[in-house]
Amino acid sequence: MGVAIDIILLLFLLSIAFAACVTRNLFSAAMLFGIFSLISATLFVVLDAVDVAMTEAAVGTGVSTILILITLASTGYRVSPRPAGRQVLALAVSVVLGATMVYGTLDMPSLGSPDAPVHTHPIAQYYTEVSPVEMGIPNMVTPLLASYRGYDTLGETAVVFTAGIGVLALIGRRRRKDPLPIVEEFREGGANRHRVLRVISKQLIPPILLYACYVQAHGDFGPGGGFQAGVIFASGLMLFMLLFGVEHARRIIRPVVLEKLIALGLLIYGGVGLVNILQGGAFLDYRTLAHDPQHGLHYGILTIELGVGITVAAVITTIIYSFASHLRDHVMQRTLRLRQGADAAQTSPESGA
Amino acid sequence: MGWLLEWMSVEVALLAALVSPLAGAALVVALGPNPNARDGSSLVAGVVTFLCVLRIAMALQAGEPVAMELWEPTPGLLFALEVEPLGLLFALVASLLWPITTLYAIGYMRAHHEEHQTRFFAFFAITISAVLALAFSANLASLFVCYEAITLATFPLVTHSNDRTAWRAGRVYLGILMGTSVGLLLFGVLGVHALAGTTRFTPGGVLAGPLADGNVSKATLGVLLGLFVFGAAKAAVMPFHRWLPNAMVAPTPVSALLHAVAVVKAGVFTILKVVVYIFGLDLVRELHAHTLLLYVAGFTVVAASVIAMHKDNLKERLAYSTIGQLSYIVLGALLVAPESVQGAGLHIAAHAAGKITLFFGAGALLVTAHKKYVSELDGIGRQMPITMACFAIGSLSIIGLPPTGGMWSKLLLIEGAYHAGHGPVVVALLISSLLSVVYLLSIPVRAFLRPAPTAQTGEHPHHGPAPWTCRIAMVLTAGLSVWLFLFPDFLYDLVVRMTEPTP
Amino acid sequence: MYAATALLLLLAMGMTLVRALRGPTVFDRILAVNMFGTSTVLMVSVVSFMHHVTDMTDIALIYALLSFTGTIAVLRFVEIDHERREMERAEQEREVLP
Amino acid sequence: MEFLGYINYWVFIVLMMSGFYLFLSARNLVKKIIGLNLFQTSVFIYYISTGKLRDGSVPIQTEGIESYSNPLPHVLILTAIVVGVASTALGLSLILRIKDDYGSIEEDEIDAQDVLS
Amino acid sequence: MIAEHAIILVVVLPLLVAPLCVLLGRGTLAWGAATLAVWSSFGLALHLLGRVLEEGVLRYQLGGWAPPVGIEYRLDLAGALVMTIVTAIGAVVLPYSFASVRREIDEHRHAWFYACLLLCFAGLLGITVTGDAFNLFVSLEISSLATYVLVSIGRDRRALTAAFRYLLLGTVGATFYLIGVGFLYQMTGTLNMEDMARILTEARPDGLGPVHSTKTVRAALAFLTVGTFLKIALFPLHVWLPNVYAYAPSVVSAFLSATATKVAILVLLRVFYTVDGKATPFDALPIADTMVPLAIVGALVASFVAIYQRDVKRLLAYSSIAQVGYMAIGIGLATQAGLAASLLHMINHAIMKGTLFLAVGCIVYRVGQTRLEGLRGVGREMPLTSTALVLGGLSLIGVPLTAGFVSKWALLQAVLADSHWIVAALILLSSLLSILYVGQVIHVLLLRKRPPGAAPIQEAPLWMVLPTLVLAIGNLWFGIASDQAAEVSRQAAEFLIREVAP
Repeated sequence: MGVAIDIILLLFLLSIAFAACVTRNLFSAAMLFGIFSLISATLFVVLDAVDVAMTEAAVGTGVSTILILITLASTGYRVSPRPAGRQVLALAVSVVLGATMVYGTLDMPSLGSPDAPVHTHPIAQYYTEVSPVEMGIPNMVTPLLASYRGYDTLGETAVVFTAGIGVLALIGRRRRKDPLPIVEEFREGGANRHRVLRVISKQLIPPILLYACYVQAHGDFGPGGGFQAGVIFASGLMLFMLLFGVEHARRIIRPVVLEKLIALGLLIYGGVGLVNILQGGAFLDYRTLAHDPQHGLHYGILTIELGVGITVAAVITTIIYSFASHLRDHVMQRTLRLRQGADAAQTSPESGA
Repeated sequence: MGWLLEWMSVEVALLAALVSPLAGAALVVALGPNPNARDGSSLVAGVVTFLCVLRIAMALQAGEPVAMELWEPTPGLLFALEVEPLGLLFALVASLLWPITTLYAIGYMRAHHEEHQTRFFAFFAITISAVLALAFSANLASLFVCYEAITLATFPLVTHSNDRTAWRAGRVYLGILMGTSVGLLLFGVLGVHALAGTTRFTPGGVLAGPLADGNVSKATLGVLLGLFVFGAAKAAVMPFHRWLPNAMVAPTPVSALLHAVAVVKAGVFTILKVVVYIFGLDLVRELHAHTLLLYVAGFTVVAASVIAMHKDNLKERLAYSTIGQLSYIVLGALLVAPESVQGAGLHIAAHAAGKITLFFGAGALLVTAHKKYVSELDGIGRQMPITMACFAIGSLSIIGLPPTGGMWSKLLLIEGAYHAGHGPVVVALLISSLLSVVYLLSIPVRAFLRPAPTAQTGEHPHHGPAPWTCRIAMVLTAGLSVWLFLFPDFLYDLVVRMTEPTP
Repeated sequence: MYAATALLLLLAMGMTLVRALRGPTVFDRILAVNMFGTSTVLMVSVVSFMHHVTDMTDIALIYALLSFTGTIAVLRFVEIDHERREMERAEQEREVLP
Repeated sequence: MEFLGYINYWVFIVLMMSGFYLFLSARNLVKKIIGLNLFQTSVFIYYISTGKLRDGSVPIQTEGIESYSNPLPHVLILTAIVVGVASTALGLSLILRIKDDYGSIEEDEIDAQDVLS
Repeated sequence: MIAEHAIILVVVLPLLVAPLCVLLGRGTLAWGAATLAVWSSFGLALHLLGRVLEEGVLRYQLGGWAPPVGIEYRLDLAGALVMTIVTAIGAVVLPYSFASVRREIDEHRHAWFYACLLLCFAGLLGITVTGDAFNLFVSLEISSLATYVLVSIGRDRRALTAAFRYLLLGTVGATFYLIGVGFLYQMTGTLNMEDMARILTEARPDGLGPVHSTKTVRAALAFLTVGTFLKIALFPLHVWLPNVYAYAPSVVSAFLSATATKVAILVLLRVFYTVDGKATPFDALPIADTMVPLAIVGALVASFVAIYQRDVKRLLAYSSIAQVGYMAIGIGLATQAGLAASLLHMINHAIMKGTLFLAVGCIVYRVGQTRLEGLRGVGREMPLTSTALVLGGLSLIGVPLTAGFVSKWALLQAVLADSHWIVAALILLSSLLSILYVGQVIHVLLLRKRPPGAAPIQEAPLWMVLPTLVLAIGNLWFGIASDQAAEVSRQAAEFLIREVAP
């Protein structure tokens, strides 16, 4: 059955990918990308990767698609036609790439084969058999993520941190003395015209935030962890932003605070590692944190997951705030320009021609 | 005076010969604000350098090996020094003429009111250090490094006057010398290293082995030889000669020492060294390419003389004469008869002494009488008798007439060409000598015999003689030419030892 | 039983996918995507029961939340784009009129 | 069944090719980013496929289950997804700035402006 | 304790000072913190280099987990060498950045700038020291993402498109790397480089020859190689580089040009030698046959294009492509001499490109632009800067007694040792071209006259000139006393090659 689902999902993916290549409309390309992520997340579930599925859903369908949509809202959906020569070249390069990969697959072990080196190598057994006993944590992904390969996760957090700083540096709003003139209709912003939506959605926000905390804490036992929790937390805030406008959201959690939180999360993570060194262990060797090594591991994993959660939540929120503010400024400037144009046209009809 | 030098060990002398010009340069910069002290230190450095070279000469005469390894940055690029007869000859000439030129330059630069004299003397000294290092290089790699260092160190001297023509000349200078050395010479050096596994100068050459082993064809070796002959563009073999006339925009002492003695001789010296110590005379003789190159050099000899005849600008005429004379030496190297190679070595010294005298004369004329062109020199010998007398002696030396040292080298060259069976070369040499009689001797003849253009314009009727330091320098170099005629034995021994390697 | 459910769900997903691909209006696509999200939630739950791993329901929950938030976001940005087009049209009309 | 054992890989290859094709052929910057994301997501699918064990289960220790899929690729892809979204966010914010400064997000129009300046 | 953990502290210190910079918020404080972090990294790197020379490979188990299970840090001589280059350049660039950044970047972005610089620095160091194929990817992405930000943080709008293009191609390169690692992982089941190398030589479970002869591993190598070529900017995958170096802030251009491509080359060496070493990638794939021609064509084309550039920084960027070509030639020869020459050229190129970009940065500080026409005669009024520029330029050409000569000499020798006469001739030809473009810059800066009426220019501030001069003197120092550097690179090459020998 698993195979059948797998194949049908793959067929879905194929049709979406083709459609995405063919479509001339950027909006539908973005939507298709969202569906693509959703289906691949489902595929991950079928392939037993529940943590990845959660992340891909949160990131692919959630963050990436929404970011693309915000971008499109301020850049427009127009696409100029592609020159044929370039398409042929692109096709040729892609075919060469594909041919290399097909060549590569010829000697691969088949999917799920228990004889594959991936499964016969001792570390595979270590992760599935020794780790739960050693760690006392049922979810094997969590200790692997946070301890065995904890340094990769530190790097990952650093990447997220960089992205947050980068987005701030690129489109973060300048702390200018003279803020943009605000058009009155936009002051409230958000979906203020849709009363029902507002009321209903508002009720959903606290459960989302609460759920984020659950995912953060429950990572040891089920799918979840700092990263997923951070994204969910941020999406809760995003819902708020959508309903009440970005200005309001910025007043709830100030961008400056977010900026410091971004740094704080990474510092917590790295700080744990440095504490380990001071305790006489290797960097990120949590066993030094308590007398009982297993307790130490638990403390360490919880703390760094918290660090990851803080950084990710702060970064994603910052990114979405920045994008939304940028879009808002863009729309507002445009409106102002148009109004001035209209005024000018009314006062002096000759200038319009 | 040997005892005076005995206390210094040879190694120290070798290093001191390289370091003392640099130290002189540093002193010059340090004493820059005080012209007398500055110029004095420059002179002292020159004398010290010469004494060091003398000490090395004594050691070599006594049969001591003089060699040392300095350092090896990467495998194959060994900086090492080793003194052999030819290098010693070149070093002797350069280091002897340096203090003399300095003496001359002091008078010239002051009389000419040149700016940036400190810079001038400093780079001059650096160049000399590089020249000596080149002369003492134990292998092609370090020779190449010194070769490039000379190019760079002389660049500020060529562009000294800092005007448009100077910079244009500087560009040609750097372009040709750098281009050929990086594009051709370096390739040749690397080729030798790849073929022979070493670039060490070895009596008898290092390339005969690979040829015998069949690792390399004669044609390839011929190409390699061509890379060296054209790559060492300081030798100004046509068609890479254009930098030399251009470089004449530099102050005359530069033209005198560097573009008649040190720099250009570095080029021919490289070719000689390569022919003798890398290829080996026997090997070159077997290469067909050497005949071809021989004719290129022969053409250069004649063509340069013809062009020189048509130049009215005195320094340019001398420059073309230099081009021709340099090709004599290249010819001598490529004829590969022992006599011709000896003659080539000797001609390095003889031409140096002669040509520097001529340039001194030209400079003295410029600075005292403000005359640049040959056609303006009628009757000037009466006002500047010493200058013009020295000029005449220098001319004789270049032509190859007694009582000057040039005679011996030319004789050897012609003899070598005859023995090697290259009749046309003999003819070329003779024609060129005849032409040089015309274009060089005509100058003192004009100066002494023709009447002065009696005050038609009234410009500078009585400018008097050249500055005294200039006159001393000229007399010294002219004397050197004569001394080389009278006592050539010392140098002759050296060049003979070059072609007959001591076992 | 689960298998039959899963197959039917896949069928439903396929149908919504066709709508999402063909459009023709933006709102068709948005609706299709939303619908697709709902099917996915069900799909994940079914798979979860097939594997006897109840933890997967967490994922289903997240899909549901994100699907909701995402739909609102999409609509919001479509609205902004719509407003902008209105403005552009107004601008063009004004340019044409005089 | 042997054929089915490879289908994941081959479909992943076709997906990747289409993503890469979209990336190369598109001249709209946003579309390039979408193509790049498709490309990366396909690679993630490949990775997860390698970790799958036939008859294996979700790598969460449960009573009565003996064999689990290999969790290592999951961890790698978690990291890779995060890296992917980070570069997407950066890319999109660059696009916003480009739109502000150039007034266009079509590659050739931007190039034309750069040549003029 | 510090000695024991030096290998991790060297990376983690800058990584953690980066968030600290953001917390500090103010530009000056962030600068101070960054400088301290980079300098201590430099000190640690020197210490590590010394220890690697003495003790051989250094290892560190992150999290206290033994290697194939956990991530291992493993520093060999090649890694230590590149690490020293990166930290040294960082240590020189940071004092310089204080004034330059103030001039070129908006005030409120300073703390972010330093944070990103530190992250880029830490990422690059992480690559040099890691022994885990996937961890290398993570470090690569840290440095790349930080680089995209650094490039686009200035005020030039063209930097935005440059950074965007870099982002696209960089991500493709990293994804290719990821695919390659995935293939290797599938065939070996491990991510540790040494473990991979060991398993690759083992017989396959189905008894069909060793693992490295499988098609999958070959495809993996192809992907790893192409992905890394993108990062190295080897011709024809260099298209992202010129604009990135040309329009980034001066400090960033200097830092990146001196370090980023070097580290990418180290990644290539890791792929060829550390991971696939025993399987000798040069036999399995036509790497030498493609790499050497590509590199030499790249060197020629890039030098040629550089001559026609009218912007100094773009000109230098193209010259970087050419120089990368030289390094690639050395690697493509697959001999010890070639490898040693490449490593040596890596050191020297870092020094000379660093000098040149820093000197250009000094000029930008005073003049505000880099178009050649606008720089006529500027050098005359900035004597110290132009001294550095001339020294760097001579080194770039490969004039004797400068660093550039020594490595070019070593490279030519390695090329000729294999009797590639044509390659040697082409290298010399591209050196000749470099005389033209360097000469052009020097000519415009020093020999042309300032346009009449131009405002007088001062020398750049001391804190910018001093680091520039330090690097410029490095050019001479490594040209004259280069035996140590040459010895280290020779040993590093020997070590890498010895790993290949079974």
